[in-house]
Amino acid sequence: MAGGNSDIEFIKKGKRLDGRKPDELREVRIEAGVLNRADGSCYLEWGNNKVYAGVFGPIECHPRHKQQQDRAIVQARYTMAPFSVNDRKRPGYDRRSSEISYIISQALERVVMVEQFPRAAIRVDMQVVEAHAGTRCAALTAASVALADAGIPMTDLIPSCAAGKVSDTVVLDLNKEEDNYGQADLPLAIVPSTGEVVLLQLDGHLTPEEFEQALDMAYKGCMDLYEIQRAALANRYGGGA
Amino acid sequence: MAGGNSDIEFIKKGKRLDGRKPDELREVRIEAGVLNRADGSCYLEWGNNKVYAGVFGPIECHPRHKQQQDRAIVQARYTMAPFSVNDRKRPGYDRRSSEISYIISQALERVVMVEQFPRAAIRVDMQVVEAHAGTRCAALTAASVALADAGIPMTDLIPSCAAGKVSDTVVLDLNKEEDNYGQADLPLAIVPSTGEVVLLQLDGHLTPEEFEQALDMAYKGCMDLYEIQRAALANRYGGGA
Amino acid sequence: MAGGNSDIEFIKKGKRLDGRKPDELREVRIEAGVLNRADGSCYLEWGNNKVYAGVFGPIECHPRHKQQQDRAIVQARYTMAPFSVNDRKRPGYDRRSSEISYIISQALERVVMVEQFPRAAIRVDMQVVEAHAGTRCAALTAASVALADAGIPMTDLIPSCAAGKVSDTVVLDLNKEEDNYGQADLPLAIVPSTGEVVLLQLDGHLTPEEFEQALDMAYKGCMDLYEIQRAALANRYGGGA
Amino acid sequence: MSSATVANLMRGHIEKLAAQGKRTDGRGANEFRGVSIETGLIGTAEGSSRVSLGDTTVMCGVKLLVGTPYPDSPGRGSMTTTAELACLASEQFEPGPPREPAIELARVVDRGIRESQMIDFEGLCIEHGEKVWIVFIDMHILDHGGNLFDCCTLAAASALGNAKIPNVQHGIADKDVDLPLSCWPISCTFAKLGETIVLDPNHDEETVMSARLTVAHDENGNLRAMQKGYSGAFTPDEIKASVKTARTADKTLRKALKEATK
Amino acid sequence: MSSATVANLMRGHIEKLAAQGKRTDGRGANEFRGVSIETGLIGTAEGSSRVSLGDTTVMCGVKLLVGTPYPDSPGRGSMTTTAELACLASEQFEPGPPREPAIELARVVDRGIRESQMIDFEGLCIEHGEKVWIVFIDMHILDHGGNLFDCCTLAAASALGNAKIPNVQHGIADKDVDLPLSCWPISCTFAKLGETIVLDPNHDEETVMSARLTVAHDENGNLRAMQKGYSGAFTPDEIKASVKTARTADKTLRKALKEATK
Amino acid sequence: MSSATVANLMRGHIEKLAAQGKRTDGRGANEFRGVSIETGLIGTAEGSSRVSLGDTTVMCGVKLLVGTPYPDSPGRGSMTTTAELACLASEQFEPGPPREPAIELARVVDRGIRESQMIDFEGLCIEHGEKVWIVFIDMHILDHGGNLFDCCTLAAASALGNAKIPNVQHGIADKDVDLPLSCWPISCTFAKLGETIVLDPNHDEETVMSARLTVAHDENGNLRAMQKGYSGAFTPDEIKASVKTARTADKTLRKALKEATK
Repeated sequence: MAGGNSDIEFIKKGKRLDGRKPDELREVRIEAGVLNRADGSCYLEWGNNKVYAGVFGPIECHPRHKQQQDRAIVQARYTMAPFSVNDRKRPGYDRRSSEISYIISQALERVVMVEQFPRAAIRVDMQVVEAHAGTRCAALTAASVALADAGIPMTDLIPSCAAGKVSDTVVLDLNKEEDNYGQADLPLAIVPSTGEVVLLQLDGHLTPEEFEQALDMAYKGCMDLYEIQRAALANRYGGGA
Repeated sequence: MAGGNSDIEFIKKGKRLDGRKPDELREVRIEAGVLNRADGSCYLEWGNNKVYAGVFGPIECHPRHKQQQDRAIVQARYTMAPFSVNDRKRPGYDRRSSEISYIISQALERVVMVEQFPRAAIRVDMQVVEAHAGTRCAALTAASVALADAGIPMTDLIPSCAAGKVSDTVVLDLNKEEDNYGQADLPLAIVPSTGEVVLLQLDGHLTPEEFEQALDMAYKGCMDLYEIQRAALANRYGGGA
Repeated sequence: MAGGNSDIEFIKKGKRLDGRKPDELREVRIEAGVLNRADGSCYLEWGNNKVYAGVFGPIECHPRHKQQQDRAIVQARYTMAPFSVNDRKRPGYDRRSSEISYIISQALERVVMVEQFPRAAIRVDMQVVEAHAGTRCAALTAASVALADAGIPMTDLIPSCAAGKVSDTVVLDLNKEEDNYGQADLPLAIVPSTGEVVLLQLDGHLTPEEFEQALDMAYKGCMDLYEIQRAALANRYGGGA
Repeated sequence: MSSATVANLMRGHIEKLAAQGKRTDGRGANEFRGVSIETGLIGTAEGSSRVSLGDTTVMCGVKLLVGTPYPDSPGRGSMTTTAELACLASEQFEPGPPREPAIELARVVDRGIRESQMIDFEGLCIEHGEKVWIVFIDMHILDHGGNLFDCCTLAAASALGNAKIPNVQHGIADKDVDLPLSCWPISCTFAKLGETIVLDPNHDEETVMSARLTVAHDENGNLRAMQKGYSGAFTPDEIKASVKTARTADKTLRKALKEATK
Repeated sequence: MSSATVANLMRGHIEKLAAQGKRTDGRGANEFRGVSIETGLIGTAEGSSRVSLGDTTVMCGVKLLVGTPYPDSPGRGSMTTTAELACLASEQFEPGPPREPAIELARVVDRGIRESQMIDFEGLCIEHGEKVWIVFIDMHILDHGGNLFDCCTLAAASALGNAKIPNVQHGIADKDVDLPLSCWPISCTFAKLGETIVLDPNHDEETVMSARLTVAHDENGNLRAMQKGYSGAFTPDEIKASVKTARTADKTLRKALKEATK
Repeated sequence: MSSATVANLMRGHIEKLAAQGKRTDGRGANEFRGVSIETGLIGTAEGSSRVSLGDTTVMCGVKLLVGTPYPDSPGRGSMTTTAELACLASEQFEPGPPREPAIELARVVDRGIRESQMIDFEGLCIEHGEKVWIVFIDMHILDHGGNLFDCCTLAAASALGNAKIPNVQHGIADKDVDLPLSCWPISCTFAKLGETIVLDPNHDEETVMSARLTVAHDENGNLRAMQKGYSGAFTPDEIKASVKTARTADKTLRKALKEATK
């Protein structure tokens, strides 16, 4: 969000510069069970975003003082590879990764049945190997598939998707250019079975009407992703999509 | 102490540039019990210096290997806010803060009845929000008031004050300009009831005679501060100044 | 190893620039028991290299999670003083020191009778105070003498020495200039009594024949060092060299 | 009683009250605690504020230093935001580098200011491609009585409103001027207590809340930033309702801000 | 059974098999597991590869950035190598700064490329003393199934072979060209299991091996790098024999590398 | 016996001796242990020393590098001081970044040199505003037998006295010259053992001392630096008496320093 100062016209004849309609997701491909060592894993491509998620757990909780007597904790960790962006990112954990890991951990604790594993940890590692806007949503979407693949008891999956605003129009799932020069970005994550919102952020500028429109659009995007998540698991474990 | 190379004439007609006499303190104002969350607290203005001190304790000692079987430890921590100096200070703990915290902890352990709380920690946090020379003395002076406000058993308060040398004259309580261009600085802290010195440093250049004069002057300054400390506590807890 | 691009002729009439023959060590001097505080210690000069090694142990293993139930661990730590090289080295532990410490620890665990001290640590600290090529070999050679001086039960000492290649000739124990402009460096460490290799690295470029020649030459260099190690211990504890 | 038992009793009590439209401190569900703003207290800062919201107190200092612009925005100043959860503010705050809650707090306040375009960064250019003003916003939490997000946003806005560009000191112009500000974001934070949602949670309410929602509007009633926290959840309708509530509830704070920065 | 007991049983089983010339996965002593190399998968990298060796998988990205040369080599580019043991690759990998095994891995791969003169650093000079290309080789371990050294060396070589110098993007020339590469090092890692030595240890074999030996040759059969690891030992004859074995055993990998980078 | 019991017995013994004017190593109360100074041992340093005081040994290296001056002192060189409590010097020293005792030690030595104006920093200017000499003083503790402060100050002074400015190597002048030094601070450290004060505490005495006082004079008998440590206390009269004692007690060290640097 550089603040919409750009003169780029992002919508022409009802189509976006990459040919999508305003409420259309980029292409998403999800594959479960792609890693050998992790208890559960997922590879996700979303437009040009590429993310691996891997799960270990329940395991012993380190450091000890983070243990909860009555439940497990979810330790999610979002990392971007140095080569995942045009200007090489320095290796290691920065403030942005720390915040994203924190809110993804909280979102996942909503659906993981943490009370079944007192004092344990469930480790969810997300590696972004190529990044083109929307990686926090991509990582969280991959994370719950990897948790399911690991057989961790959950009440539901969590799909995540953003809506945004470009050229004064509310659109779904900003791409890299729209994100750089857009006017607002609203990442969302839901629990489809209950309709609950477990992750929500907003940067930018939205009128009250635009906000409601964006929230509804992102919600619908999450429901579409939910189908793709379920198909990926069905594809791995049989039972048809 | 840039080493007294300055040509500034710091004393004119027996008065310093800010109008004080050589053995006069800057104005000091102490208020106890200014924070809601801390067990005890203090706000201190000393000239333009502004310091908050807050105490929690006795509490469990972290990390465990620092616990003492037969007594509590005092964990004092001196921090300067980034905006407390003209050139913004980088946030975080530097080597200077580390040394000051260390010697303040040792000074406070002299008066806190640490043997009453085996294995515990008493945490004293000092936040300098505006700094104009003499902040270690200001922080330590505020610290013992906050400890008393927290009801921590102590044998006495600790007032702290520096003497120094400018234009070849021994003076009390250097201000910022005197500190930058002065010839010596001697911070002192005492236990008034026993007359003991618990903190003493010297940077600069003093003849044997000047040293004794400076030590005596700083000692007297500490005794003056002691009255202000006691008045602040009396003001909070009744009993009149 | 800048890769042998240099036009320097390192061997003239069968002699190297510092007057040594191809298979000749720089002068080595070893003294055991040079420090008061350490349980065992050693000072080693090797050409212009200067290294101190000191041993404490067996002691309690920190951090706890590194303890082994059935044996001691050897915690070797290789450090270079800031003033040990021409361009001052920043104080602290860098990646190179970390790797060298790791492989030296592993080599020493081969000869220390670790199973005699379950859960303990044996700390070996090596301080390079002047560095002129070959310091990892010098440090390891000093380390086992310090361990013996500390009375730690061992199956043997470990001498360590490198062979290398300059001007297309295999030579023993590269000096600083040979190391900077040479074609290969092969540090080696052995257990003399069994003939086992416990440390081996190679950087550079060697034909199969050169490699076997270098390995044999370094092995012979280690055996020469072994005599110097033993003489140093005999010199300290009597019994004659 | 174990501390877990105490927490559960407190949770039961607070949630029961909330369901009846009541709160432990007597406020209504959508009422802010008392607010006080002082500005210009710190002589070494270009702008400063001390803001209390109930028994939460935050001190904020704004420093302006001359620096070089980023290569990709040669005509714009820049800014950096930090939050220090000082140990004296809460028994829970530990010394050491900032942890996740402090990082989240600083980043949310930062985004609220940055993405709302509160500061006109082009107005902070001194010499294109060479010299710009860098704005440092450093927040020191002095007393953690709940709802740090709203108190920090208000402290940052007040300190920015109080700040002068030190042209004279740096020999850039012969007068110090106000920072170029174009928008005033105010955040409202809601807590979910059982099935009820309340504004401006106090310390005890934060201990038992299941979810947190922060909503920042500008003075025109447009949204500028949001952040949902904790592992509980809101329905979309609850979120829409909270956004509507925030649009009017921020009036008290906005009035205090206006008075403090006039 | 305690995990120590399990480890000892596994050790006995694997060592006994090895003494009979057999392995748990049916391979011969000097046989590599199946290898697969994909290149050019990452659009944001100048070169990239994903390499699997048995059930070990490594992703490597090469970035090329313009920087200033070191004062003592004004006409040469430079390089930096990192290895990230991502937590998803193994239960044993912990978050945090790289530890000794990750540092050793990155440094051995780095030296293998640097000392073998694989990259012609003089060909990376743009403007003598002013501007050179800096090569960043970043390896992400995605699946740790044993023998990271050989898999990483292969991944780095593949990604370098895949890399293009982004002249166009930086306005340096009107065509992107291949990196100037002059040598192709391939490493072969041996594990000592009891008294037996095997090539390309899998995860279980690494758990029980007493010593490790990595040997890198170039395409002419000359040695370019070696590294011995772990607290076990090899005799000089074992080392000489392993070096000879490596000289022919690397053919499979070399063929796969050639196909992937042609 | 527990180590606390041992410590208490040792404390009783040492304090009783001290009250009788005796010490465990037979010295008088105000007597230094034997001192030895060697200089110029390290070829890679511009100046170096190895100093022993009793069974304490410190090695100090001085490096001189060309750098840019600080903006607020364009005509002056600068200096940096570090102290490394090497693990081999004491079982109590742990690896890792410097902790409070090492920081205090380095800072006190640094201030002693800096504030005494020992080094003429204006003499370290090469080109006003552009190039100055930066003096790095790095102290390596090799053996901790008590009283690191005095041994380190002596080691730093000896290494500075031994240092040559490497003009030739840097092409700045055709001769290497001595560092411009104008004052020779020597520190004397006192320990309080029970009610008695002794000079130059050894390792056992430091284990039981309640307070520490370091006093540095120049060669004219003027004070240049002081530091009180530990949680015990001194009366003002004890401090004045110790300062007087220091003024004559430092003669042994001063003589050794003069010989080592002549």
